[in-house]
Amino acid sequence: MANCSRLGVMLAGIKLKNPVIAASGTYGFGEEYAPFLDLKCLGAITLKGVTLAPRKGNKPPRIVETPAGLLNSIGLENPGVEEVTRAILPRAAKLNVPLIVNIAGETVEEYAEVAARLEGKFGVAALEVNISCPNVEKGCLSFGSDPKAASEVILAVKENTSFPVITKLSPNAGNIVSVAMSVAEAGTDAISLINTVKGMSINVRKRCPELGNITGGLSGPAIKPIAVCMTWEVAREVKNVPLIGMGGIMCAEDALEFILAGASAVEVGTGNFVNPRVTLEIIEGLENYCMEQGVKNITELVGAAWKEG
Amino acid sequence: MANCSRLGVMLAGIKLKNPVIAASGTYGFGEEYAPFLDLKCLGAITLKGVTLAPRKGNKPPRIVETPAGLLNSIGLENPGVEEVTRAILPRAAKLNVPLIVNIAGETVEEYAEVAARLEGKFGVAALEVNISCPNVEKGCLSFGSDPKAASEVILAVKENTSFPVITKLSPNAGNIVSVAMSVAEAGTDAISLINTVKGMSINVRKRCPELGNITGGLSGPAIKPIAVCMTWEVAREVKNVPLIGMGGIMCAEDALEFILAGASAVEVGTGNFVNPRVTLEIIEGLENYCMEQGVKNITELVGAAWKEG
Amino acid sequence: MPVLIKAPVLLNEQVGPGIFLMKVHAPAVTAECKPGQFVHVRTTSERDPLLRRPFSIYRKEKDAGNLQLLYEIRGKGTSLMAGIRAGENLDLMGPLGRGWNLDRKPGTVIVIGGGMGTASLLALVEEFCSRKGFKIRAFLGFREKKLVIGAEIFARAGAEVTIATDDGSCGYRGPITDLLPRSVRGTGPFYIYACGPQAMLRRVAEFCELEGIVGEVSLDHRMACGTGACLGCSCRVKKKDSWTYSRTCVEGPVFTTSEVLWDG
Amino acid sequence: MPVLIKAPVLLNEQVGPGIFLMKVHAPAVTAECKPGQFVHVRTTSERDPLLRRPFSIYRKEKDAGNLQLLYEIRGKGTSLMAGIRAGENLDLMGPLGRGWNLDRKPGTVIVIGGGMGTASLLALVEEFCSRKGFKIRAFLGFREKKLVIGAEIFARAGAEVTIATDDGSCGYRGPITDLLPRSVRGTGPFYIYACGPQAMLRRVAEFCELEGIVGEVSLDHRMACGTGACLGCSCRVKKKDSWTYSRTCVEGPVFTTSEVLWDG
Ligand SMILES: Cc1cc2nc3c(=O)[nH]c(=O)nc-3n(C[C@H](O)[C@H](O)[C@H](O)COP(=O)(O)OP(=O)(O)OC[C@H]3O[C@@H](n4cnc5c(N)ncnc54)[C@H](O)[C@@H]3O)c2cc1C
Ligand SMILES: Cc1cc2nc3c(=O)[nH]c(=O)nc-3n(C[C@H](O)[C@H](O)[C@H](O)COP(=O)(O)OP(=O)(O)OC[C@H]3O[C@@H](n4cnc5c(N)ncnc54)[C@H](O)[C@@H]3O)c2cc1C
Ligand SMILES: Cc1cc2nc3c(=O)[nH]c(=O)nc-3n(C[C@H](O)[C@H](O)[C@H](O)COP(=O)(O)O)c2cc1C
Ligand SMILES: Cc1cc2nc3c(=O)[nH]c(=O)nc-3n(C[C@H](O)[C@H](O)[C@H](O)COP(=O)(O)O)c2cc1C
Ligand code: FES
Ligand code: FES
Repeated sequence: MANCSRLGVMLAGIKLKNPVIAASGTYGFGEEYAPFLDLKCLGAITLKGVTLAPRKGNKPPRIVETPAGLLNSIGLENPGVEEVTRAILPRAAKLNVPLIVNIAGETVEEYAEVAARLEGKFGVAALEVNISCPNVEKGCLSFGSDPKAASEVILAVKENTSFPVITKLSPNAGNIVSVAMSVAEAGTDAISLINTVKGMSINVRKRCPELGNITGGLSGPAIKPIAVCMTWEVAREVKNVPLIGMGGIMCAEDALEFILAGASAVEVGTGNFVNPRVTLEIIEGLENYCMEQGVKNITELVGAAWKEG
Repeated sequence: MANCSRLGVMLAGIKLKNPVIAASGTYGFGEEYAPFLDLKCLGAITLKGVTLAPRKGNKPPRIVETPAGLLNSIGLENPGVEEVTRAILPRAAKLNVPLIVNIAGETVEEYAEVAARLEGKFGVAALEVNISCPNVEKGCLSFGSDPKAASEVILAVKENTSFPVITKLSPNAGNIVSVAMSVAEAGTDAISLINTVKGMSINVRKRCPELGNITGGLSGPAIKPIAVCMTWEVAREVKNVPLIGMGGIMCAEDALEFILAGASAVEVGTGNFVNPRVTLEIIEGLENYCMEQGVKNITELVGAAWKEG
Repeated sequence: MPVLIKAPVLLNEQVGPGIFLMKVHAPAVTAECKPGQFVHVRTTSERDPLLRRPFSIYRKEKDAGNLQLLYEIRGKGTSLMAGIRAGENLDLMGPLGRGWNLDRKPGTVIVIGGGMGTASLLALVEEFCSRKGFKIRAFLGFREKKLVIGAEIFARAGAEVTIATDDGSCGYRGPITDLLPRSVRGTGPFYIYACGPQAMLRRVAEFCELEGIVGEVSLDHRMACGTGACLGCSCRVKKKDSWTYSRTCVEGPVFTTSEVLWDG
Repeated sequence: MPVLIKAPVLLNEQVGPGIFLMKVHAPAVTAECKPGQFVHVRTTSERDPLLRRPFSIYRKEKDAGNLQLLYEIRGKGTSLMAGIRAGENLDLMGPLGRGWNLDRKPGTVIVIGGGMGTASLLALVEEFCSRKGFKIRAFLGFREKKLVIGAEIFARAGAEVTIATDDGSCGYRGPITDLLPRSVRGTGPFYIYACGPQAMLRRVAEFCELEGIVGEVSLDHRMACGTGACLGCSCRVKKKDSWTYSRTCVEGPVFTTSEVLWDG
């Protein structure tokens, strides 16, 4: 990675070395992947979703493999914002990579309160507001499916933070474009998409659902075409807010699909499980692509599959 | 298949040898697969979607492979109901297998008219009303996303046919359960689900969409967890209408997932492309499963993953 | 009638850079197949890559009931194929599609192959060589010398072989189609068969139009079912005053130069 | 520190019905690993099956830097593994997880293995055999005689081996845990290590509770990341008066019999 300047991007006011970000819930609190790669090379790391109170998460089994995909029903297990700010953030800040804190809640007030508790914390580069988790009973996804509720959450969070706010959208919303337009109006600084797609798998020997929580969220390569499509749909309608695309990215070509569809950066989730060094390989691949194709800065490629040259 | 009686099912008033049906658009008008298997062994064959006027279909490329999936944008290419009733149905009727005619339209009147033209035609066992095709600009999916519009289509079709009516739902509807409840109320005799999931794939060398039509519909194993989940969701709410489940079925275990989730029968689409004999293998697999597990008739398994024993 | 079989692999070896020759025992296919037809191959029993891949019937050993495929590694499916060992089985369906028109009066047969397109032409050459009164000329184009494949085999079969490469490292430098005008002038009734990249086929079609003859080209389109059921492989062909979509897997892959519409 | 490597496969052969032994060269792993730890293996470079699969470190040849895995074909991933040939590479990460507690005063070490669970115990046996003052007894249970694997290897390593099979075709007929009460009475300070099906481990835990000792069990849960990042492998463990979820891949796979909650 001799000359990373081709990959440098500004996103919602944050300067990223490159547009490759580890996705929330798949990268723990950062340290877990330290043995396998130099985390400083990443554009940013998004931490596991944080809620106001600690959450135990859902009943196991919590994961099951599906064709080219993974169903999970973790259920936002996390030690709560108190513990995260006290013990975890200071450690994660030492990783020397921009941290995006993913937050969730069951009420508008909870989102606001979590944001307030994180305000000004060292190491934090942005908040990602998860209004799209399919694995918790209350809140979260119900905000992500309703443009009005979504915008209330974002307004409340914006009031309680000076960090840039990224809104994470759900593919399970009836109309993702209208939710996107609504949070854009509420002032979100960026939009990330997509969270997992609701799914279910059944154990035919035991005649019962594979997951303890019955349904879960589908991630991995299986959902890539769905995610690219939604990125393209939102990019064409929401022009003044940058997008972070994700869903099934496993290599540089996959990342480029999202960028060409209109994303300014990408997150990589399930791919890390399969190949812990996948983010680095993607960064190298993007660098090579730009070099070969004479692209001076990757920003030139954003939306290039549909925007007029 | 010594004793097929274990697999016999009644569905919307049609008697099927077994619950395994070839899915619309993947089995042509039936004959195409005749060299590879004895079509009479199938539960039924659903023919390619038929519209009032002939349709040329969408611009190529019309297909592209995705991880464990297939994106297509055929766009309902078909010779029109006139030609289908004149030349194709009489030939297909000779296959000696129940035929389900899949119909589509751009207006309520068109659906009604196609149904009327098919009324009483020899060989037809049922109509499957496609309100879920993501690949045509007008009509179709717009009916499938709106409970009220969906019910209007079904009422109009029911008025013009004496055949049992199966309504085919879209996963792209914001709320598939409410569409299902609405068409149940309108008197549909069965519900089939799911049609393809909207998706997109981008050629990163050419920096353009892979499909001539830009977006397409995702089918195959990739979507199975999504389809199983929707089958389960609809089955729990719509108790008086039988379901036909589909989406990524490649083997007997896959078919059983849908049945255990609440489907009385299944359709197999993309799987035929990969293995032309897949339907037979599924029938044999279901038979063996029933035998091993002491299931007298497969109907016992419908919804068994969640219904009280 | 095409069949679906698991054919024992007798041989699968590299014969050029990234190019492999596979021989399978498939008497049910060789008994039926015609030059220009193809087989549809499943490259894995897993779910990814999902679809079958089409390959021309390169050669048939009719007596032995063996079928040869010549293929190039292009992506996931062909990589997996290259890993198949002799003794394993190849899951294939075929023969599929409409092959080359063989109903010809004696004359000159001109085959034009570009890259792997040559794989579709050898069986055709062997067919005409076995008949009386045919002169066969093969024009084969490749990117560079080390990718030249089959030249001797075409020659041994009885064709007069001319080679071109893009970089001039072997034979003529430039598109093989450059050589057509001088080479076919005044040789009497001749028939043109071409298989290769779209741009080459288009030039062949233009040449045929100039010469006032109807040649044949074999098209390479993505396929799902391979049997005419999905309408995924459609290409535009002329029909009366208008046009229609035609299925490459059933009405093709061989089309006449006069029916193909090159613009869409 | 675990590493991510492509380890050259030296050997991959069938050693029982559907059971394979694979030896790979992985000095960076053998230098670090402890009995009871595991490696996380990628079984294909395609997208399906997607996730890595965890396998116990069966044996390490420390000087040669070689690692042995003993595995059974259970589904897609292990089928693909069985097809890997010597000379190819195995994509693996490890060593991962918390291994067996080795910090013990001389006494009797009792290892209890069920089926493939034995794969987690051999390295442990070899470790204690290399120390002074330990007596090692191995209780190994299998479904039937032809699935009995490793008995001689455990014996050769220095363990006194007792076998049980479900159908009585070899050794005692019934669950191996039946033999524990008589066998361990009055032999002084003893340590229990068990790996196998959940039902067996549960019985071992009950036995430990009766005896008033704390044994160790290695749990088999589905895993995604294998490194503690996804929280997918959580299992319930006691914590003060209540309980908490613990990650099998980091806090385990080895847990004490007193901490595991068997009901959820
Ligand atoms: C009638 C016909 C005959 C052919 N004969 C030969 C032959 O004899 N030798 C040979 O080397 N090649 C032949 N091809 C091309 C061959 O099918 C492709 O190279 C092969 O499918 C690539 O598969 P892959 O998985 O390695 O590549 P992929 O990774 O899938 O993709 C590489 C490229 O191949 C194309 N491709 C992928 N799937 C298909 C498909 N189902 N059908 C067509 N193209 C596809 C894609 O557009 C892509 O650009 C033939 C194609 C057709 C249509
Ligand atoms: C710490 C640990 C050590 C293990 N050591 C060994 C060993 O030494 N030898 C051995 O033969 N087996 C071992 N196993 C079990 C082994 O991981 C599974 O047999 C293997 O993952 C099955 O993969 P498959 O693709 O062949 O089967 P699949 O087709 O995926 O499924 C077969 C069964 O395996 C289970 N399974 C699938 N994926 C995983 C996963 N990622 N993690 C755990 N279970 C899974 C599923 O629940 C399923 O019921 C170990 C498991 C763990 C957790
Ligand atoms: C195990 C797991 C846990 C996840 N947890 C969270 C979470 O806490 N918050 C969140 O916003 N998204 C979460 N996600 C969603 C991912 O961040 C991402 O949106 C999704 O997995 C699609 O990307 P991928 O296909 O690259 O994994 C989780 C995903 C997985 C697989
Ligand atoms: C090439 C192709 C064409 C299709 N055409 C139709 C159609 O005409 N009418 C329809 O209702 N569904 C159509 N479908 C959808 C299938 O019937 C089915 O709902 C979907 O593919 C999911 O099932 P599968 O994963 O088994 O393919 C088509 C699907 C494919 C792949
Ligand atoms: S590939 Fe299906 S119709 Fe040609
Ligand atoms: S497998 Fe991911 S935390 Fe254990």
